[in-house]
Amino acid sequence: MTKMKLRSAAGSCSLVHDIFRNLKKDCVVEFRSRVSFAISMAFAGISTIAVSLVSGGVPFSSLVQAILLWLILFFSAMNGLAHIFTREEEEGTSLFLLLNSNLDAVFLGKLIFNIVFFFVLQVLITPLYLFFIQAVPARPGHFIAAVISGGVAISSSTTFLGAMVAKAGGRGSLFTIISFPVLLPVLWISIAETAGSLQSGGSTAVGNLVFLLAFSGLVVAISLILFRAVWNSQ
Amino acid sequence: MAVIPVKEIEAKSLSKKFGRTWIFRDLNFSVKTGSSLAVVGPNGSGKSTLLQILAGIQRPSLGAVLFTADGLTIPDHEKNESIGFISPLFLPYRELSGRENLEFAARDKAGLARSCELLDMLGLDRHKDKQVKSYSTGMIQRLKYCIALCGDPFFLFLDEPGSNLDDDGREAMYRHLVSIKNERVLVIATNDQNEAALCSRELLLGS
Amino acid sequence: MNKVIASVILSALFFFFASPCSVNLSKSTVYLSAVYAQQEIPFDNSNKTTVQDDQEDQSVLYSVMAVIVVLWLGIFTYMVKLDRQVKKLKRKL
Amino acid sequence: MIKHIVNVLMLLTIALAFLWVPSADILGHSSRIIYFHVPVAWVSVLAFIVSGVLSIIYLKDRDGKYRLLEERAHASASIGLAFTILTIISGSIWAKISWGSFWNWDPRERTIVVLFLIYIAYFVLRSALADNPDRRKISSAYMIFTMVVMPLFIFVIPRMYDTLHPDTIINTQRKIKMALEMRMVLLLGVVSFTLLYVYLYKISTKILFMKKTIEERSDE
Repeated sequence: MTKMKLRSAAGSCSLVHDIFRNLKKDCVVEFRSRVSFAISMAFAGISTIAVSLVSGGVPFSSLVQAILLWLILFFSAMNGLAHIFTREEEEGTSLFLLLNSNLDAVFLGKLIFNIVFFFVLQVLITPLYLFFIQAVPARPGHFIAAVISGGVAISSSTTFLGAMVAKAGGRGSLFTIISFPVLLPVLWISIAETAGSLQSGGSTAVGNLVFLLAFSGLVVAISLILFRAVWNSQ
Repeated sequence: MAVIPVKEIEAKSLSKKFGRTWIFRDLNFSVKTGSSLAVVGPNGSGKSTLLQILAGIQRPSLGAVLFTADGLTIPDHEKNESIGFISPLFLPYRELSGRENLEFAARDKAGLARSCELLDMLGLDRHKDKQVKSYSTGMIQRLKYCIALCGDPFFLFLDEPGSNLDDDGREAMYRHLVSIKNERVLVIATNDQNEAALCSRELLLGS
Repeated sequence: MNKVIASVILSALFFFFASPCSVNLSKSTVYLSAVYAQQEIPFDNSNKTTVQDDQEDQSVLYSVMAVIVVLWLGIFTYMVKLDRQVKKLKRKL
Repeated sequence: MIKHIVNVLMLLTIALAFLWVPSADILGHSSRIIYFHVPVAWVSVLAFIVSGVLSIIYLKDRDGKYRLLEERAHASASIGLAFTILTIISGSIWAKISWGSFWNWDPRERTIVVLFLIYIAYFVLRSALADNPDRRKISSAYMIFTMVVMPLFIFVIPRMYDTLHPDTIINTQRKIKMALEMRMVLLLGVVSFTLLYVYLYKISTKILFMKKTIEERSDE
């Protein structure tokens, strides 16, 4: 009995080609239907402004600043990062995707899209946040490194979970419920690092940053292995 | 290719059940190059499911599907590239235009050129660069036909290809199908009699 | 099946209520009689015979026991849930 | 057979924990909780590992050599959830006794809460997938995903916030310096609770197989 091998294009060079094909398609589709992009950005912006409005300019400690920043980023991620997969299920194009490119290319294309999307979101939100809480990080380099590595960790682990949520009917809250336990340590570490960078004393704990990137690497590896089980129909 | 290899798809005691009810059991048939099979039967008899299993999208509960070229089993990635599939569940991207959908589906330039040509033949040349959002269902069906054929597939699994097409669209599609079916393996699932008449053999499901 | 659960839990609970009244007593017979002796307040200090933990506060022991009883009640309810499922299915079989 | 071993061992643990073992120097009698609290925590982690391994086997063997693997992983997960809840409750009561506050987020409590959240997420996902034919594959994929990510937490959490958070009174390593007897009784406790887990697991599997036979019988 021939083992029912799943759909995979030949050779690695065409894998890269496949990934770009998927990435280009995703970018064009997301760019054309800018609704979801706008909603995520608006959500992040509004929660930033809400935080500073509610706090009324009262200065809080660097730890609290870091906590609030990462909560805003976490919930904006929960709002926007599953869309790339749930759109495929909602519009019924997942079968088209399944037939035309191999699963790894599909996943990697969407992973890159999510990382870039979240990076853009961070680039827009973090300065706004710093402006609103009038905080200037003591060590900007460390601060930026912490924010970026935390963002990469969040977006790379939630991509795979987005695929699961898409198959499960794509209700937003389900995405938050299943990705929170996985992201908890990422949030702890990013908050600790960002707080460290906001304060004047303290040193850059490179170990934490390395952990965040190693975490993303591990999570991407696991997701690639398990993606077959999730995305391929029964 | 001067000599066309005899490719064949063979279903061995295929059976499928959803939850606890058996959709079909112990289907055994094989379709060689040049011959074609029409899968007919009442609604809900598992025609679409059978086609998805043949196309490798779904896994059968029991039995297997063998793809052979001159008796040798075709490796999977090669097999995946040589399958064309149409089904009501299969939708192109609405934000992309007809041509962009084909660009995504075609693996190489030649495939893209061939399918654009086919698109013009089916009367979609004026709408090629408009977003699929603005297409009618008939136009989407023609685009789906071009997408299925853009990789020059050897195995064609068409689930109600002629659905919501108007007369000349249907007529153009059938004419093209007849012209290409003798060097390909063709399986059509349909309720429409003259579509079934295109094929040399018939398989009744859900009896 | 359910008589097994009952036996495990009962014996466990029995040991609980007996043991805290006389920690570190070597012979079990002595504390068994101690248990029967106090009818109205099972845990008063009067029967404390061990020297080693006289300054030990009795309340700590109760809370230790409380924790373990909570554990056991949790396990017991889970077992009863399983047991009821088994019974329901047995009837159907 | 396991029933009897479990009964005997459990009674032995209770007896020894109360009658024979010397109380720890700092904690006094409240240290006796260790012989029950730690095994329960261990069982909740064990149940998590077992359901992860079962999910891996389920995904590997696509031609269905074993039956009801994913359901067994689900059953093991429900036992794990029950024990995690018990660990949290007994842990917080113990914390109340020895540290005066019900919950102060020391590293072990965080690990257990993360495990608890993972169980909740697993069950929510599994119920959300109710009518999806790929339900079993997706929920086992989630279980494997979290099982691989979980060990990272255990290394990460103790190092967390140490720069900004005062350390708790007793040291945060899992094992307090323990005399030989204490370690033996703890081991006995772990063994008896593991056997209790195996016993519960066997019952749940029996239930699953019974349900299956009833289902099949009602089909014909």
